[in-house]
Amino acid sequence: MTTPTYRTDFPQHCRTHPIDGMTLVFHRPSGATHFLDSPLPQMLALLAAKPMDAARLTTSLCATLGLPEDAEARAVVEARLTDLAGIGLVEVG
Amino acid sequence: MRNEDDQPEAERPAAAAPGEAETAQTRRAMLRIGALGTAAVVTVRPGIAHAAVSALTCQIPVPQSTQPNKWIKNNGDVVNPNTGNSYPPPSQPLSGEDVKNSLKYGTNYPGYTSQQTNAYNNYIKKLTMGKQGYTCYASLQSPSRQ
Amino acid sequence: MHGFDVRVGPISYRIGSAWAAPIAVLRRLYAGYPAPADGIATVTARIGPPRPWRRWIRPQVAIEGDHNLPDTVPMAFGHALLAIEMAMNMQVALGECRHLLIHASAVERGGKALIMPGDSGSGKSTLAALLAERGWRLLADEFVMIDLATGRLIPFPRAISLKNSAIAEAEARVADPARFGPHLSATPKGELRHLRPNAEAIARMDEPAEPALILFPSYGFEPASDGVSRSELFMRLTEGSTNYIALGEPAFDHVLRIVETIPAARFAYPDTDSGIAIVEQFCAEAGL
Amino acid sequence: MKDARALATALADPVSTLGLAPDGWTSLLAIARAERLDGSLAYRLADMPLPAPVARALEDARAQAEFGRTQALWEVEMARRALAPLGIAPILLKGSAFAFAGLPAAIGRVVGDLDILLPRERLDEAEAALLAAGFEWAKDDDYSQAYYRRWMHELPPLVHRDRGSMIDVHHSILPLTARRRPDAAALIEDSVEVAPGLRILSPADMIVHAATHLFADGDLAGGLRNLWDVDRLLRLFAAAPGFWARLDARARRHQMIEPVALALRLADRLFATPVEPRLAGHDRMRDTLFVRRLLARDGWGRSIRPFNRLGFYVRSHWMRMPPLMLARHLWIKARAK
Repeated sequence: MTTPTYRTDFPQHCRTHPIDGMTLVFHRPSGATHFLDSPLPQMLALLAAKPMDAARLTTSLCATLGLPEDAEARAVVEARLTDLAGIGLVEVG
Repeated sequence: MRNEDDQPEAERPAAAAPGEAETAQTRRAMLRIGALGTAAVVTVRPGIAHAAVSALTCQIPVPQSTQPNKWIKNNGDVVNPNTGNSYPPPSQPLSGEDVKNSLKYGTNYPGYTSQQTNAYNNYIKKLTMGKQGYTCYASLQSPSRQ
Repeated sequence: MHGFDVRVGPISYRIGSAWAAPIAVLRRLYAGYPAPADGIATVTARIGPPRPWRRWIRPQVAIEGDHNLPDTVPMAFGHALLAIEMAMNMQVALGECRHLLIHASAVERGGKALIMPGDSGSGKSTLAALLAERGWRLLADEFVMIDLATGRLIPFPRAISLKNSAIAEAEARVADPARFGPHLSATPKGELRHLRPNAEAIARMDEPAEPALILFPSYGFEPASDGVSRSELFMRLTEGSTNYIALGEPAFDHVLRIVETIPAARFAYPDTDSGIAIVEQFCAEAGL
Repeated sequence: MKDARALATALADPVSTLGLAPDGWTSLLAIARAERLDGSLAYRLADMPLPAPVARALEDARAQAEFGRTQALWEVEMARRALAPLGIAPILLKGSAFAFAGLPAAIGRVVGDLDILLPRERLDEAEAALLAAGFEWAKDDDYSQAYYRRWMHELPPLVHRDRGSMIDVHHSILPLTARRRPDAAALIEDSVEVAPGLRILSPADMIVHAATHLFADGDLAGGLRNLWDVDRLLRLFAAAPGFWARLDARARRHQMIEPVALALRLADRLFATPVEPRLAGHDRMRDTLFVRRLLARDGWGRSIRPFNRLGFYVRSHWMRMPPLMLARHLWIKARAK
């Protein structure tokens, strides 16, 4: 089974607003309001540009943030992808 | 809302050498140790009508009334009687007032030991929507949700 | 069923009780309030026996109405007035979907409103009640309503519920004893007494005000004050609201506008007098 | 206002509300809210000349219904996302189906839980996927788990950990213990795709399913709202040629001819729904018992006619399970009180 690809249409169907270094989001389809702390906005931007699997997203995220790519970074990306899928801002497959 | 100072000791970043301050800052951003504590996503949850019905007049049955003759383990799980480190449940549902005080100030439930109180509170913290007592528990917390 | 219709701000209640006595007390407490417009109450709140026999045998009082909550416990008959208040609150908390609800008290001076959010025990009701005896106009105790068309605060001046030590403080400052409800003891909230807002608050209940300052009071600590970040203010206002999510994007817009434009702070105070002094100082700085 | 008849009349014939006295309006609103039909009523009276307080209250009810619709559609989407990777296309039932397919029955309707129907052999995979997606058992005690899996037509209800929403996963539309045996495979086979990965029942099956509520859930809680669904659906579907014949055939196929006939008669009596007389059959004495139960609500919104209600409550369990089980079930529920 190939590793799942994640994609998003963020920020469509959303109202976003920067506040205290975070991104405040009103998501119209769910009617929910979320605070997104980094690295979520950066992850969403990368996925909006090109759907990717977790490995490739980790690579481009670490490149964007100027961070060494390691197992811990991969774990954080995987965990945050689950969070984003949970609130419906990211879709699997 | 969790802020910096009451963050659990384990997650506090190690003091970075001055030269790496910048990377530490980005690493901190990466590991999202931000104003919202460790949660990268915080979703606004509706305040269950605590204003309408004072939390203090509601009650929380431990465990669900559909779970007769079960005991409560110290981590809050509902188990069969006499399971290792578990306790018989309280004979009466716990009042909102007692639960609020116990969660806030650590007071024991009247007539029960601190181990029993701790087990019951762990059970209560695992309550989710739809479970008996959830509305009462939710209204005890909001708005200062820990 | 014994009934009483009354309008409190935008809410036109039909209140019912299986017993006559609680309704008689409620009529006295809400003396001077208008009847529903066109004689049509659109919100039903009621108390009744949880079981038929509980009407006579060791009577108990269940909190009911258009909207109900599963976990509520029947109350003692002696606390029927408190049960009615909670039934009235529940219909607003679960039924109101025209104005954004903020769990707070509020007073007005010069057209500008001071909003004091806080859960029970923070002292927001006591401060509002006492400020209302010093020239401020009471707008709300428990539910502040924001008009989603204009962003202005719509008054909802229901009777203030004073608890424990606050009762004596209010009794010392309010001249007219008729404005007080009966003294309820050993209620789930401790000692309790209701105070009817003064005639001015009732007469001007349809006069909105402009939100200008938000203060989070904390009763019982040494005097201290601190800023509140915009993100925390957004969280505190929305999590404390029972209808923020149901009102959708307009509610998001208004809370965002509030946190971006209205100054907010929190302060601790050991007693009511120092609390009022701190509030007056904040208000002076904010131009209220 | 002695019972909910005024609500039924107002829904069926909005003009009838023009003569309502002030306290008549108050009672109508209280009854509509208690029966969770305030949204439907609000849309039915939308362009009537109304007193200002009523107009505002109904405007609010429409806004509330709109919010409910958004939530319902989001739950459908999240369930689709959880099940699509397994190649499972759930069949949406009741409110979620009406809302997603844009049927008139959806207008103003409060949508409660999300109900879906799956082939029985896909149940375990679906259960695992929903648990992975953050759903948890609402009733996780051994008795309920065993009871649902063995006797019921659905999994025990699942509640989402964060959203608090509830989903009921069915593999048939009547409990296994019920004497009548609907043909689940036929329901699935005749279902209609309304979007990639999402299906709804065929029109005739939708009516049969709505009628099962009158029969299977026996205690008729929410019965008036359910019957209003039947009225709205029939007025739409009956326009299609041959519909009544198809409904007759499907009702027989699912051994549901009497409940469907009963639903038609009750809809006719309460909402003057145009129905096929041969299918509805002649009125029966006990129809009146159903009508009294469906209208058992007073002007304060209180449920009334306790003995009538108790009769239907016992009947609902009797329908579901053989006597011995009923006694044990009621005993456990009583002890748990």
